[in-house]
Amino acid sequence: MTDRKMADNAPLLEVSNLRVAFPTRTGMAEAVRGVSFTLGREKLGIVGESGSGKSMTGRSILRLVPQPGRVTADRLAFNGEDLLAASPRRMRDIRGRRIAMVMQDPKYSLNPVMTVGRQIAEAYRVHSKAGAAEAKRRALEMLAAVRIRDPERVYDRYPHEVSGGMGQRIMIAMMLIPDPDLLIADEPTSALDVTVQMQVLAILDDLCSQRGMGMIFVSHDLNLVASFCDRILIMYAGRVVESCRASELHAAQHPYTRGLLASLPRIDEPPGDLPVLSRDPMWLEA
Amino acid sequence: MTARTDTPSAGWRDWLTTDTPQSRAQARLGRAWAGWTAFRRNRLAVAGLLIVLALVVVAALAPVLAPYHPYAQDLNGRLLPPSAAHWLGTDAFGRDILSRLIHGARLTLMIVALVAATAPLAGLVIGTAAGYFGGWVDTVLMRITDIALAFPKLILALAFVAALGPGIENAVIAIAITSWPPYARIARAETLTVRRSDFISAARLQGASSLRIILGHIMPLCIASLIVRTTLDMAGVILTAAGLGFLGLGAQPPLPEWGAMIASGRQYVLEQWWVAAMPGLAIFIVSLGFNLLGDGLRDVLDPKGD
Amino acid sequence: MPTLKRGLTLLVTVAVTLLGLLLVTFLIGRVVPIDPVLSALGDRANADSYAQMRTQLGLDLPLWQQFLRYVGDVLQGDLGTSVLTSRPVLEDVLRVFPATMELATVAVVIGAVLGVPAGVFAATHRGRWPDHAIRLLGLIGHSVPIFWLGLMALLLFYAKLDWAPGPGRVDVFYEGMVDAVTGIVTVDALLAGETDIFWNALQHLVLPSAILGLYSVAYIARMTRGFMLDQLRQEYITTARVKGLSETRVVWRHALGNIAVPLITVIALSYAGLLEGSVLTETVFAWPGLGLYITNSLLSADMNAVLGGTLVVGAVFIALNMLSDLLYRLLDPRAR
Amino acid sequence: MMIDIQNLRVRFGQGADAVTAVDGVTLSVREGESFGLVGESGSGKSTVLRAVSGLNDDWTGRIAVAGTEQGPKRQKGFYKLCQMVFQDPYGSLHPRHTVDRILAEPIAIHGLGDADARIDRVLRDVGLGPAFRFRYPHQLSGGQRQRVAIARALVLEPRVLLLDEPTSALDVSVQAEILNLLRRLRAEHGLTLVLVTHNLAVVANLCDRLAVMNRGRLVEEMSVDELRRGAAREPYTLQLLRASQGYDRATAESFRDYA
Repeated sequence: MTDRKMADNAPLLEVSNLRVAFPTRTGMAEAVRGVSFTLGREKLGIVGESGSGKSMTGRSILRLVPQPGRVTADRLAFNGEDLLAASPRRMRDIRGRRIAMVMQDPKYSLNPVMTVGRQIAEAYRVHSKAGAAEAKRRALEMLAAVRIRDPERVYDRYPHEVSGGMGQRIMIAMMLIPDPDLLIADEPTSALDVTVQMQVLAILDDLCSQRGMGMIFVSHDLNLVASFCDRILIMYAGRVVESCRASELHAAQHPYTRGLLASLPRIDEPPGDLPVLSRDPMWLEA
Repeated sequence: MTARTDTPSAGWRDWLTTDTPQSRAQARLGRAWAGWTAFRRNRLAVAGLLIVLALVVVAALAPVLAPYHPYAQDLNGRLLPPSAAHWLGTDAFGRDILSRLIHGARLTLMIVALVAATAPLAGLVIGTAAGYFGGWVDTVLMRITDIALAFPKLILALAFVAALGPGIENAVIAIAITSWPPYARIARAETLTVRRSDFISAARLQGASSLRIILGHIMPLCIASLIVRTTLDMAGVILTAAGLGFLGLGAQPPLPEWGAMIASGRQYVLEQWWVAAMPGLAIFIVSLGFNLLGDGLRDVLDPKGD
Repeated sequence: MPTLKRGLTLLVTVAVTLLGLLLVTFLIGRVVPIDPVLSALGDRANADSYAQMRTQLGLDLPLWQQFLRYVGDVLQGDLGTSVLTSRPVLEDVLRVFPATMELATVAVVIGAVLGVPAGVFAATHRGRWPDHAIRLLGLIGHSVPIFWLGLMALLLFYAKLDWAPGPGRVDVFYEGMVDAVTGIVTVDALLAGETDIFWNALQHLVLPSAILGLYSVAYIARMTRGFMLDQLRQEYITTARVKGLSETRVVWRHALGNIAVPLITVIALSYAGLLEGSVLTETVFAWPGLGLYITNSLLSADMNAVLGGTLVVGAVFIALNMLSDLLYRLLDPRAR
Repeated sequence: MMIDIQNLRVRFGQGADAVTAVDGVTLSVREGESFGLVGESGSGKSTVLRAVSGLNDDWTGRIAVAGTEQGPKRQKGFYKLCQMVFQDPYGSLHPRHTVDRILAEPIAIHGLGDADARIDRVLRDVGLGPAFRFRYPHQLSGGQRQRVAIARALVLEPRVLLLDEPTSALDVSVQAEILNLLRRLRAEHGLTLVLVTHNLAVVANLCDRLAVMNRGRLVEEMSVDELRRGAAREPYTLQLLRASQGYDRATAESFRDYA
């Protein structure tokens, strides 16, 4: 904990000119085209439509881009350490222990044939020398920390036996148990109902601020990101077209961001045609 | 003008690969072309296709290609090793092994064609009906399929042949009767995955009849995996037919069936190895051809895998 | 309650399947162009004794009653008498069956021990040369006529190189020297303390079981690869990697844990397939098992023996299917 | 009344495992109205729609469409009256059929002549030119696919369009296009719309009236004006409203489960 506090003013993550490319029959296709940002101990939202490269940006930080994708960057550093140069062994140390990730749908992101308790305990044991009893104790504590009422009972459940909301809490417990510094949340609430969504976000919010974690929150939902995060990057076609403070999103400058905001229907507005986004080829370059 | 001289090929390629086809035929051909381009990149699959095509050509032109008559005996030239006159040697009756193999290709192709034309079709009808209608139709049809599937295929084929009498026709019947159940299973599984999909619901909401949905919507989606499975299975059919021939229950002498030829060479195998080895090689190559072809087709038609 | 209900469903399923098997063997027995009366009496029967025998065999009854009689007989263990050996078919089958089991068991062990790792390896190296090599080897394994391969192996390893013993379960010299306790010669030899015979029997076992196992390796490797590729695409695999698990643990613990159940089914099915594949292998290697028994009976038109053998193999098939179904329900948390 | 539903009940499964998906729902939709059915997953909103459409034939109660009482099995003519658009444009088009075939099929089933002209007209109607006619679904974007799905529903010239989360699988910019299209088509063809969604903002944009469902029951009905004013009476509706206004730490604390 003390190291962490000391490093508080240094950036947690530095990304400069990040590119992710996939070979196709006609050459390399770039999913991420030169993304740069730095992240402190804050909640950074990455917003964009499908195919904008937002998820791929999150995954490339953990070097989990599926084969045969290629990740390059001028700089991709976590706490000053070059992630692209890290050995696979070092990368495994970093994964989970320092950087964790929560994905969209717990139905798919939990191992269906292992009890949730063992999956959480496993996450703890990879990064510590703890014995089985200690790991179980910690896992039960963690389940309580994500506000699961009866941890003992849930511990022995299989993923198909829990609801979506509870599954996502379990996922959060599993990812936060090694006490990472950075959490990448990739559409963590998109598969959930709105009320459950809010409850899960509240848990994420509390745990992050308690532990002083940084968070990258990847989502397609502008309103949600604006209300949940501190800062926002807006991605279009593999690039960051605009970045702003969440509270100032309504004053966004880029026509793409403005177009997206305008095309959202609102409860408090009378029915009528919504402005349609017309895409400018220039945005691909900007 | 010069720029146009080399465009005809580029022209029809563009026509095939366009994203905006102008007619039904163009859309369909474009689709076939895309499949062929994907298939062509798998060299082993192309090799398989060539082997299967070669089998067809050899079978069609057997009398022209074979240097000797398949039944022509030469008792002075018995069990000759491979030579310029007899490329693959001669058998115990002095018959040219190459010529017999070439004529045997007709039998192999006939068996393959007959089984391929019956068993998958039966399986497709049974499987899609069971999967689409569900309920008791599914229970009854799948019970029957499971029973048939629980039988040892080869041994049941043996029992059938024993009952019907040895011979190539009965071997084909026995193989066809024992090989439909896996197709029914596959077709049913495919049907179940698409039955609840929205496009089937949409078709029902158009007022489409069950027959129209099964024939027009479900079967086309089952056919890809059935073609793959059938092609792969043809290797097994060839091996089973050869096995029956080997046991003396398939094609009867003097028919140049490859399995039976191995059986007749068996007693000489330690001295005149080629008599048994050559037909075995022929079986192996042709089965491998079907396997390679099926494996390549799977990549194109059914990328999900097994 | 649901467990009991499912158990009952399974029992009914098995019963119906067995009945179906019996119906098929029964019908095959009826269409055979051999007159069972004549084959019981010999050719010189007069009309009276013919009619008497017909009644005795129940052939004057309606077909469905004949079938019930047949089912009753089978349930009592009466599979008829073999014309060839003049012994009850069941006795014959029980005597030869252990030899087939020995062969198939060793083959399936070979298949699983080599096939599963090969399949996993191919899947984790998808699209690279180990994958292509394993895939090609698998296709080759599926393309070779097993009886021909047996012949060629005998030619090479026995006749030319003299590395392997010839056909049979033991050298002629040792035949009949140990009492058949289990009917499995290697085990019997060990039980009798005859290490020489054990080694000899083991040597005899190597070639046929390796050839039979080749087919099973190809099949198991292919299925394992397919299952594995499906799993490696899943999001929970990403989760396991995010946790910082080693690739070994991701593959062998998480992914393999999810395919264990279908894999067991595949191995059970391939075991069943090997029992049947033994028909041809046994013929080539003069292996006195059920396969050889059935083919010999076939060639002498001994229908009782053929159908009895078919019935036994079919019953073992059904038992294996049921077993893998049970295992599936026991092992997969989602099926409980 | 275009649609009149009385005491609709749908149960799935049998015996002890049975779940009541829809529990005594009564509602009606006037001709030409656009009606929203709102709820979270498992609320039974889609199940109501499937019962009305004829896709689910295992229900009790009374369903009348255009004054005609409907049984579990529908007459062929019903489908000319009432069509449906599904949520996922990737799953609702047959992957091996061209747009042409998808649109030609309903024409063939109902024996309407003049297929070419009808297909051209309906494609133009949904804002796709004739260039799209011979494409396969994989050659189309999500929004284009949803337009094709809408075209398929319109080709029979129905009076009622049932919409099952028609925009929730689409990006917001495409959602706006589809909502605008639906509004225009409704006006041009005098359609009655029933929209099932979890998104209150979409309802506010497209509908006149709405009903909120929770756990198979109808919680309350109101006009979209009332919704806009936040004039909901039931605590469940109020919670849903608050939840759709973005994240707020304090509000999240107050949420509770409604059974």
